[in-house]
Amino acid sequence: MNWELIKDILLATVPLLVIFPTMFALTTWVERKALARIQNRIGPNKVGVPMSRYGGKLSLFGLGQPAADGIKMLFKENIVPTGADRLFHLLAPILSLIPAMLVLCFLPLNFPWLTDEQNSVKAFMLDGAVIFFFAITGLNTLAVFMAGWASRNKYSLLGGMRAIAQMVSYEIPLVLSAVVVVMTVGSLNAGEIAKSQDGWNWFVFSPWGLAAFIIFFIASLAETNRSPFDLPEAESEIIAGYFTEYSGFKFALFFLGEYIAMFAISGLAVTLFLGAGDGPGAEAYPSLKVIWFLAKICVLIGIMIWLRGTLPRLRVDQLMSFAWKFLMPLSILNIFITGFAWHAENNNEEYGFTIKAIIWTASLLILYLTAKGLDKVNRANIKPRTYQYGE
Amino acid sequence: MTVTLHHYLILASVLFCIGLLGALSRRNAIVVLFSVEIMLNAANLNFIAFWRFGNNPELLHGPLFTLFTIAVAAAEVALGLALVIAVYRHFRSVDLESLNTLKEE
Amino acid sequence: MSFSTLALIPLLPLLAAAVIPLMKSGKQAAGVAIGALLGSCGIAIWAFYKTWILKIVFPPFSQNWLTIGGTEINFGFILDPLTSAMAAMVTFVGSLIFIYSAGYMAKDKRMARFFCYLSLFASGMLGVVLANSLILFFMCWEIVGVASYLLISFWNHKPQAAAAGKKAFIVTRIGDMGFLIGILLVFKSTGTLDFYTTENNGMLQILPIGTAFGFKITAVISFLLFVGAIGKSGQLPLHVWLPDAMEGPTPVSALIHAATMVAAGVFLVARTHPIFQDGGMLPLVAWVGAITALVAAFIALGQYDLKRILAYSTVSQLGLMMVGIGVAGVSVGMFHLLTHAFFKALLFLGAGSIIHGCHEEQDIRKMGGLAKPMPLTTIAYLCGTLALVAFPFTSGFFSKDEILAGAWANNQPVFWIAALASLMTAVYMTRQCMYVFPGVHRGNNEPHESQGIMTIPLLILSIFALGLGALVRNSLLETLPGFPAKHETIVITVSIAVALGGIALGVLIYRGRALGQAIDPLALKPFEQKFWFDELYEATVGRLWTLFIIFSEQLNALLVFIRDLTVELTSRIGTGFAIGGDRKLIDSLAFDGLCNRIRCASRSATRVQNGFLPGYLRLIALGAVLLGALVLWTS
Amino acid sequence: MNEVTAFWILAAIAVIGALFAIRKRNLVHGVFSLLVFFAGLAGLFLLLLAEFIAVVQILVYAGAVGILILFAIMLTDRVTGKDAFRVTSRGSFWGTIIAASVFLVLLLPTIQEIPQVDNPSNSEEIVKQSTVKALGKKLIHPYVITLEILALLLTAALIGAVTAAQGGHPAKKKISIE
Repeated sequence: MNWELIKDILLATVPLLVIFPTMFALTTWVERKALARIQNRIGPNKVGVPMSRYGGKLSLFGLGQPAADGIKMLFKENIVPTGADRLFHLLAPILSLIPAMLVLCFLPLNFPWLTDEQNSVKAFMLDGAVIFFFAITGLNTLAVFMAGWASRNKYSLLGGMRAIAQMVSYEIPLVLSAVVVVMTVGSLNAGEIAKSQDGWNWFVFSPWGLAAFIIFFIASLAETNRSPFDLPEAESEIIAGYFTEYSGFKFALFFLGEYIAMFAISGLAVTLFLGAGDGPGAEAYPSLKVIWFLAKICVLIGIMIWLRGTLPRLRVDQLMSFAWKFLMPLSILNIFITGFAWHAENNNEEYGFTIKAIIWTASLLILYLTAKGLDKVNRANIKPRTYQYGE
Repeated sequence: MTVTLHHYLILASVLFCIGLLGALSRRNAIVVLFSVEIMLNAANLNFIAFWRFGNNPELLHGPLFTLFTIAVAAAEVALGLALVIAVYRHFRSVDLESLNTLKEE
Repeated sequence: MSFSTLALIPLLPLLAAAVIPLMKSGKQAAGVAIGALLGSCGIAIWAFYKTWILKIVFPPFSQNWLTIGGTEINFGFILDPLTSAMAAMVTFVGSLIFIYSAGYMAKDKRMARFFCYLSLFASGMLGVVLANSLILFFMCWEIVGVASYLLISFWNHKPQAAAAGKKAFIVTRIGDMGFLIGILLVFKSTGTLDFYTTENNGMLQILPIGTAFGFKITAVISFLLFVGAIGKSGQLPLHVWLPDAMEGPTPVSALIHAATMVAAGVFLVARTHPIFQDGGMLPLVAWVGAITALVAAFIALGQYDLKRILAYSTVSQLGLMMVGIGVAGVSVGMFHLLTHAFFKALLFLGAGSIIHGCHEEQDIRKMGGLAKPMPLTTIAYLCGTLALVAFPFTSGFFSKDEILAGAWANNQPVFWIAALASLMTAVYMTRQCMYVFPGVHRGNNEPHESQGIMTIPLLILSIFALGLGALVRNSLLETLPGFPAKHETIVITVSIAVALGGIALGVLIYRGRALGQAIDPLALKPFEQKFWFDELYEATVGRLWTLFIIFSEQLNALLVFIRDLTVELTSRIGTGFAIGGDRKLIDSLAFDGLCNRIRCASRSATRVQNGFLPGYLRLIALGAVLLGALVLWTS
Repeated sequence: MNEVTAFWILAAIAVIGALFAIRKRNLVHGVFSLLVFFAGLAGLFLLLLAEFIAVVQILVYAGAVGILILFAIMLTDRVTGKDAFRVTSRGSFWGTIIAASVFLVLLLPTIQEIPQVDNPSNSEEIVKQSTVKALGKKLIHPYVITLEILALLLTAALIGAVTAAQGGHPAKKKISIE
């Protein structure tokens, strides 16, 4: 037995298992609170720490809500519909949680107590970490299908199919926008990608990086079924999509899996575009890197919550055509631009700032104009909605 | 005891024959299709095993060939399933026993 | 002249063929195809200039193409005088034909497709010409075959055209079979398929030693290669496809049957001439050529279809080329090939122009009097005719003269046959011209002259048809390998005599006749024995067939009688048995039982063909098992 | 916990997955067993130090092919076999016999002839050589034509699949939102 390795793995994974579920709990509270404020409500503010048997408690702005939710979920009855596939019904939430948890290992979190400075732990220093990330994330679709199919419910199946179509479609711009970073760094290794951005060389600070980041972020919203792309669980159309028939602990697992997936994909976005652990003071105090990393994830999650409170849901055809007719061409173009820019910058180093300025202006212009053009083309066929019986 | 090339070869032939068994004995065209996938994957295992235990690992023939095979297999599955669906449209069935129009009549 | 520049010659038309499907209109397609071929033509003429005028010797280009085990297969291009002359001819005549086609096909809806096929064809043919490796040669040869199939059956809504394409494809395939076996034999005995290489001298320098099937191996190889050439060049046993191929559009006829495809066979013999020489097969080549020349000339006399006459004429001239190679080496055969390409292309294009002008009428009995409405075409056509009949000092005269001289020196029977064929050539060409040009028009529609894009190539070609022979004779005979003979007086005398005599004969026979009115004026006239040969040629086969049918009918009657007898007898006996009370025995055992047994047997025989897909899969797997077991067992 | 144990576990996963895949009455169960088989095989690839191939295996097979087959199943009938319904084809006994004999034919030479390897490379060496970078360089330098042909093939297959599955001309009817 290789005790060193096991110790390393434990040191790397146990913190993940502590940090992210905690963040999940807090996030649910933050989300409810923030959405409530956006909608001019107050949100959860009652649940707190009870002080005595006969009333009187410390409410703490409702911070106890997640714990209460969790306890409620745990003790709710486990209902399996008649005619459902019992095995798959059970396996689906587990299968949805596993990939999300697994990919967390590949984030270059740089815990200070780990010796290796490039990555979280040597065992997870896969050469093709980024590809592995996408491969494992892709498994999520299977869990969704499993849940939808096993429930024996029309709405579930419909939601599951919607989710698969959406995830498969948005995976393409997601991967293509990540390719930009992989190309520039020349490695698929998450640690190396993180390291190459040290000292404020974040990829989001270049035009193509910015474009790729925006595409990536939009696609990751769709990948994690977040609003405005939450059609698979659109309650006004198909109840709750593929987890209509889930309750209790299984539902909690789905919920957890979804949020962990959000963290994971935000973590990947941070790794690829936002300089991973880089930030003020990170050079001097390497232990700050974890803090920065988590902080950036939190910011992204915050934006996601904000978007949920702001944007209405898309229609199915809009969703699809947005992925295939807008994001995909744009991300392919972005790859070409990156290639040209990289080539031009590396071959004309003597001109320094001038060439850089020209390339940046040109690529920004091209990307902006293409986005505009694609938008116009896509909207060409959209006419004002007419109502047969209205007016 | 160490794992040798033999282990992999025998494992691959077992997997291949399971796939073959599926292809030869099932009625559903889709099952036959994924039996064929099992066979292809068994062959891929052989490629990688020969590469790992072979003489010139630096040439990377095994992984490259497997990579190409996987891509071709993906194309094959896509086409195969499209054909199955086309057949289903036509016959309202994917049962290989009922698709007997090749019969000499 | 680098490898890549040389490779451009066939690649430009190939690229054009690839690009044309993207074109919107036929005009664009024609422009692309013509442009590409003109580009090739430029390069080819440049190459021609370098090899012939500057006399630079280029090393053969050869490159490894694929390696199977220890076997290396090369492909490459070669540039020697033979190649460059041929390439220049093909691209030049081809360009003119392309330009002509742009006019000829202008109204066809599928013009773009036509030019795509034409470009593909040109590219294949140029590959054949430039190939330095037998395998590349064969591949391009097959491309030529496919393209010719597509072109001949281009108007595939006509059943005859479709059938003709099929026929051309199948008949040439028979020859190709021999060719392929020959290639394999070459590879087995020399280990290389390159014609020339810089290091080990290539296939043509190291002639294989040994025997195969009890003959000298070079003899076998050259025979097999010659079979391929027979198929492609329409020599005697396999010439049947060529006249039928006239169903294709006329530019196709000009391209395939004048300048390029049929010349490929002759070119093959020329290219592998050393093997033929070593194997002692040249007399066979000469004899096959001579007989083909004669027979085809006779057949041509009895035809009424304008293009069909030219087709038989082509067969006949190809025979003469074979004679030339057989008796006097590459230079003489190639000389005739080159001159023939020009004047036959001219004739075909002229014929196309005539047909076009007569509103798609091909029957010469319904023509006549075309000299007045179509002056340019008439002049051009007459130029081509003069060259073809070897009128003194036209290009055909020079080349045919060399052939006859060589034949006189080496093989006198062949000489006389060739001379007779030449005479017939003159007669049938005169007959054709008499039918078409003088007198009054017998058709229904008013003939008109074709447009400039069609007549200009004709005029260019007629200049070449008249002048080329004198121009290139000396340099060609010096540069290409061969052994031209001394010109005896009798040869020149005979040669001039057959040409002038043939024309005179034709004029004498046909002048002042009511052509086209009589049902078959040829059969009634005093020179009918000439056509009697032709009729005999068909009548013998026909008679034999009739005889066979009569015999079969008799046999059939006999069999019917026997059947009736048997039935009668059987019914008698059967009735007897039935009455005898053992109906049960016969019905259940002998008859029904047998039937059932046969039914069972056939049912089990059809079980393999039962449309049961898993069963097919199992059979495949069973085959794999048996193969594996065989390998295990034998190793 | 060493290589041998890992091998046996993964081999068992792969074999059981494959067996279930071809034996399950319920097609969806079968597909998920197939995915288990793919995952087991990916593990074996990892064990053989072909890390990138393992990733690609998961990405392509588990991610793409699995979903594709699931879609095909949902588009055709007979998702779940009824108990009375026969899943094996007629005469599947002979199929079994043939498969077994193929196995024998494959097994015999493997047992008889032991291929000798001159100097099998140790694992560090192979890991050093089989990096993604090395693979990528190979794909760009000697195999770029193959790669491009493959890309063409995939495009053609995609178009072909769409055409075949569409079944003739797409519906002309235009759906308007009312």
